[in-house]
Amino acid sequence: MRHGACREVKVLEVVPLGQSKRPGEFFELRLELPDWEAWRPGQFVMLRPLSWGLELVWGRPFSIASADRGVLCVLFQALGRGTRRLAGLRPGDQVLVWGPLGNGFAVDPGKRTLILAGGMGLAPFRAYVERHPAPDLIRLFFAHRFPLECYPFDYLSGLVDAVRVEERSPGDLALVIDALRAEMAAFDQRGLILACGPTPFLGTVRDRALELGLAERTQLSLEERMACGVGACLGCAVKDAGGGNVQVCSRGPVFWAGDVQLGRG
Amino acid sequence: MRHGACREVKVLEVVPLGQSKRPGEFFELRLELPDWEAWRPGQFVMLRPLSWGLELVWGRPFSIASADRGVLCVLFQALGRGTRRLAGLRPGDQVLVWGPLGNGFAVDPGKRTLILAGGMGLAPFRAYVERHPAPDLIRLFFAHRFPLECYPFDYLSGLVDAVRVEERSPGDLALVIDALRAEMAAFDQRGLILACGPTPFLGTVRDRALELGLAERTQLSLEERMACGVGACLGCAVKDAGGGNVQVCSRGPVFWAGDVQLGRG
Amino acid sequence: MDTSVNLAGLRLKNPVLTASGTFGFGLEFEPYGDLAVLGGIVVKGLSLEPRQGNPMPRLAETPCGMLNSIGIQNPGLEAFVRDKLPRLPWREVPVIANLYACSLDEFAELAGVLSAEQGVAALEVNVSCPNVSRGGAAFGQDPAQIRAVAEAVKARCANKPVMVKLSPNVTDIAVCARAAEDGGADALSLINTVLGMAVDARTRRPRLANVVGGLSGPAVKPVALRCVHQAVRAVSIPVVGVGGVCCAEDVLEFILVGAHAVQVGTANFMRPDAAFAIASDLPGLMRGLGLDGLEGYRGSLILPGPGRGG
Amino acid sequence: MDTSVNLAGLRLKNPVLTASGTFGFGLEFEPYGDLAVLGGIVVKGLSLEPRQGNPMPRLAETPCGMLNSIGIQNPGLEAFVRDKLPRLPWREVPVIANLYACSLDEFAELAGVLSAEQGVAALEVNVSCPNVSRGGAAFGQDPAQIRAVAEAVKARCANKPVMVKLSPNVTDIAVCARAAEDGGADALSLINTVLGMAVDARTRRPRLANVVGGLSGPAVKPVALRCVHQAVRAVSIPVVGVGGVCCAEDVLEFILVGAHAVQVGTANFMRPDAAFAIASDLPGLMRGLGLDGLEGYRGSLILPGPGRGG
Ligand SMILES: Cc1cc2nc3c(=O)[nH]c(=O)nc-3n(C[C@H](O)[C@H](O)[C@H](O)COP(=O)(O)OP(=O)(O)OC[C@H]3O[C@@H](n4cnc5c(N)ncnc54)[C@H](O)[C@@H]3O)c2cc1C
Ligand SMILES: Cc1cc2nc3c(=O)[nH]c(=O)nc-3n(C[C@H](O)[C@H](O)[C@H](O)COP(=O)(O)OP(=O)(O)OC[C@H]3O[C@@H](n4cnc5c(N)ncnc54)[C@H](O)[C@@H]3O)c2cc1C
Ligand SMILES: Cc1cc2nc3c(=O)[nH]c(=O)nc-3n(C[C@H](O)[C@H](O)[C@H](O)COP(=O)(O)O)c2cc1C
Ligand SMILES: Cc1cc2nc3c(=O)[nH]c(=O)nc-3n(C[C@H](O)[C@H](O)[C@H](O)COP(=O)(O)O)c2cc1C
Ligand code: FES
Ligand code: FES
Repeated sequence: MRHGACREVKVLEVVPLGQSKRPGEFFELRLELPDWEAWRPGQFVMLRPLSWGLELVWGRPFSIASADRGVLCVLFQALGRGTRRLAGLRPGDQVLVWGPLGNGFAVDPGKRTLILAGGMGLAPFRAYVERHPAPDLIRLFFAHRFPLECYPFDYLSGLVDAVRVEERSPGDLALVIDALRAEMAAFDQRGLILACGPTPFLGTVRDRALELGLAERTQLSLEERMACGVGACLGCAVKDAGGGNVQVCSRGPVFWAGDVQLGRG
Repeated sequence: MRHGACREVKVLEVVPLGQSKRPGEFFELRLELPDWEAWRPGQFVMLRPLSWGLELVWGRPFSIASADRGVLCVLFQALGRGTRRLAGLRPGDQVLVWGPLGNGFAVDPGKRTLILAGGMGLAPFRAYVERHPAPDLIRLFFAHRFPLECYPFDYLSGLVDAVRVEERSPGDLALVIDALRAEMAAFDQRGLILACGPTPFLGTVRDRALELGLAERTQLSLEERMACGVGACLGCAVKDAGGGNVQVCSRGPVFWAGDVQLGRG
Repeated sequence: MDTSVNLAGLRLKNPVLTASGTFGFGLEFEPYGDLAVLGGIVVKGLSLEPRQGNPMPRLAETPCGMLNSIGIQNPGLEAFVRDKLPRLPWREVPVIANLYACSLDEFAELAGVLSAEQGVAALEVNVSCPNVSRGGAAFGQDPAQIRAVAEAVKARCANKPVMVKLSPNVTDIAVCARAAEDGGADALSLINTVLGMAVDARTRRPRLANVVGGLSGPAVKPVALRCVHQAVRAVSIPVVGVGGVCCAEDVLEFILVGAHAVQVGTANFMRPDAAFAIASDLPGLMRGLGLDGLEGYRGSLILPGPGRGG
Repeated sequence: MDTSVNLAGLRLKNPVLTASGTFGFGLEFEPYGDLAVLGGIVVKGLSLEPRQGNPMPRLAETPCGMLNSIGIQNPGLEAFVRDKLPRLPWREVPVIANLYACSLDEFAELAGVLSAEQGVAALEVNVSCPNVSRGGAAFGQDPAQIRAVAEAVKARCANKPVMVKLSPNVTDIAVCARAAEDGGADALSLINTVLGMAVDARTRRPRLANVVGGLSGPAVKPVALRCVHQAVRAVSIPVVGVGGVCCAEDVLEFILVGAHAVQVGTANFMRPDAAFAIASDLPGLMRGLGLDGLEGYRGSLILPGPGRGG
């Protein structure tokens, strides 16, 4: 992929999701697919619309939700300066895309796979499920705070064995944690556990994996603030097991649960 | 107009002009008209699209080309960072407008009026002619470098006695200057002469007006780089007759030919 | 919602002042808002005699900012007192005069006249004349000079607060802040503009006739926040934050690092109602953050423990 | 089109270098362009021992810029020489090592090892360790220290050019530039980042765990141009311009004020092919301006006559 990984592509469509419930917050962004040679679910892209000019200097990282038949899709939640502007893109607008970046999730076609997704952490699993050779071996556990329409859950629950827990109030958090822990305990010890979601969610998964001796079968996809996405700025560091810094963008975003420490410091 | 002069309005339309000849360069921008109480031809507005965010910190000054029936029109040439982005606006985009600013041209309905316009300097005269109580007393002299389709000349020549000179090559400049000087010499000494155009064009008008003793009947509309448009930043100063600084935005942009010096220093 | 602030004895209804040179004499902005809603108005820099300022061009736009080399064009002390001050609503909104001079005597004279004016609530002293100290370093970059100016002004203005406005173009802003405090300043304001330059690669000319100029606007807000952070730790007098303030959240950022008030500068050019909008947005934002006043919030920045430094 | 430059004896095919800390060890950018089209690669700052750098978060985005407090995280001298350098195409593109240390001895040791490496074409010395001079002022802010570092490095690196990288956070950059020249520097590079800060009004926390950090990007280009302008007038060694370079026109702006070359920093984050694009756009832009080389253009800024000054 030398000389081939940074491309200006056109916006095909910005599709609002769950508008009746959370207006202006969740979107599917459909872009022309760059001329990628290969990619893996769990990898991500950096997006930077040309209209950002010089004001927002960094691209923004998004998981690849699908990359197929000429279309690259990401799913996003408009939260800050950058994502709010992404939501305002219109067909034909130019977006700089660099990627696919990072390592992606492990695939073990012959074994059961448990997916644990929190909120927008579901995005990379759309690609994972679509690309998996044996989706009937996948179980999906999904925890969410916003209405289901905001996420691709209904679509995925048609493809795999799926269960969900909604966190309607802060008090529900304990329920989510209990359910998560139960899922992991009930899980086939020889399969894979793949998790993506907010850092506290991943912390629970990691702790439980260590408890159950599953750290070597459990992968976590981490999020950190990113400037370059390619391993150069050293802004996205997390601590590895030995306390050294590793870049989430180039050494992750997917790590085996025993190989990273979560929480800062 | 207290508390009333800075408004967010919507773009109605961005109409390209003379596209076959100069693609992407000349435009008519049609905006919702703010709730102005009154305005005069020769006044201008500052425009700043909200999409500029924090990157371009100043509004851009444009002559009012018309302000009627709920529509504010400006005509512009896309030259630099700001005007190129104006050309990319789409219906519904929000633009901050402050104005009407400055003083406007004199009107003497009973006398002959000679308009001298160079290039986009024609823009304020669209408003002037439309609003004039006796357009049959107006003569318009227009010098231009780009194709006629780029300017509202054909429209205006249907309303007033109009003549034009095209500067196709740098060598034509002498012709333009001669024609300009001849127009002024032939002009009714008791009327008004109103000029707007590039600074060298205005310099020629000013010199000729002084030569012919017409400085007190000749007005020049000046252009300077502007940050505030309201007389506060002191960035748009020109020298008055006594060598003192006056702000083009708040004391002009229209000056009697004897009251200002042109050229910098 | 209590947005009021006590700035060295001066009661402000809110912490939103306008920055000198960016709000004219206030009157230019009357069409765009009610001057009385502002915390205060700092007027254009005043010198004893009228000044024409620097040659044109003296403005350039830069990414998220601008350069200016206006050079304190102003009508002079007398014209201000005669023509401008009487027209300002100084009974409803504190008017702060900004002083510019190139010698201690001139500063003292300006201070004497202005502090005697009923309509002037406080003085702000701009110590950045580039040619007062023969030795080379500009006025505002030499702590001894800063102290001397503060003393000279304070000696002629016992009755009203004197605020010294500091330049960020120094190795150590804390030293400058202490020098002003030692000289008797009642408050500090910072930052003035950051020295910068822009050129045109095509014409091969500087974009400012004066070659260098002062950078301001959102681009410099991080520099201003850092300087305020360092200054509030160095002195015990109140500090006013200046640099890139564009919205109510920016106001709170400066107050969080310890400022008593802020000044809105370049944002007034981004939209002429900026200062009014910022003042009127502030209470709502404070409510959103669960604040009922600024006293407890000021300086409440949570710094990491010592274990996390360096 | 001749874009070549002689930088203190080092032959560059064009004036577009990458800035230390923004281009990793070069290898990270191989998917985005051909490293050999660059004028040179300045690699991430190197210390004798591996360093973890500062705690997270250590990046914040600001208007037209960013703050970083990475704190020179790097694998150390040995790992660089063993793992990185051999993989770089140093025969085709000059690789410049960036040195970071907190004592003269450490600097000398780094210089000794690196200058002996065939793959290292020149050294760049980063003099901004905040805790070397016990007196208080940081390293890069004290002219005597700058001179001493230049001397210490030059004493161990007679065979290759030594470039001293200056901090803009000083009262007088010309004094620092002369100090480096007096210490034997073969070239200067400037600017390093501008000290800044950002806070979150909601969480009441600094956006960087280290509280303050270095501002870079388009926001600081005016400051960088001004510093380069002042430095080229103060010294006779070549100067490399750094700060906010985002396009080929920016390159020419720095050369116009007198720089021999530039470094592209934050722009590499705006798009990973930025440095390659800038290098490849340059000849076309030069042609458009009627230039056939950079020699005659360098420093050709037309300054206003003395009558027009301040
Ligand atoms: C590998 C990876 C994959 C991601 N995939 C998705 C996805 O598929 N869908 C989705 O909605 N979001 C995803 N995110 C998070 C997304 O990148 C952030 O929400 C986004 O960058 C916020 O930008 P902003 O300008 O709107 O927010 P601001 O708060 O204005 O951003 C300021 C800076 O902080 C950074 N930042 C803020 N929040 C986050 C965050 N949660 N994670 C990382 N950086 C952050 C931004 O990148 C930006 O540089 C992913 C993050 C990473 C690291
Ligand atoms: C009172 C007045 C009325 C004007 N009316 C019109 C009009 O009706 N139609 C039209 O096409 N143009 C008009 N102009 C000129 C127009 O404002 C500039 O072309 C425009 O500001 C250029 O902005 P830019 O960002 O594209 O150019 P850039 O070169 O990127 O601008 C950089 C800065 O320089 C300033 N600048 C550049 N060129 C000029 C100029 N010629 N005059 C003043 N400032 C300039 C810009 O405002 C900007 O702040 C008018 C100018 C003034 C002062
Ligand atoms: C056009 C202009 C003129 C200025 N004139 C003065 C002045 O006369 N006196 C002064 O102390 N500061 C002056 N300043 C500096 C501002 O008051 C303020 O310190 C600086 O612009 C930073 O704030 P900002 O980023 O909000 O603009 C001027 C700034 C600008 C942009
Ligand atoms: C993330 C980051 C890391 C940096 N690390 C170093 C470094 O290790 N050594 C150094 O001398 N400069 C370092 N710098 C400074 C840059 O080399 C450069 O001087 C500065 O960013 C200004 O240039 P720019 O505006 O083009 O980014 C770093 C800058 C950034 C943004
Ligand atoms: S984002 Fe730059 S190293 Fe990971
Ligand atoms: S543009 Fe500010 S004074 Fe005229």
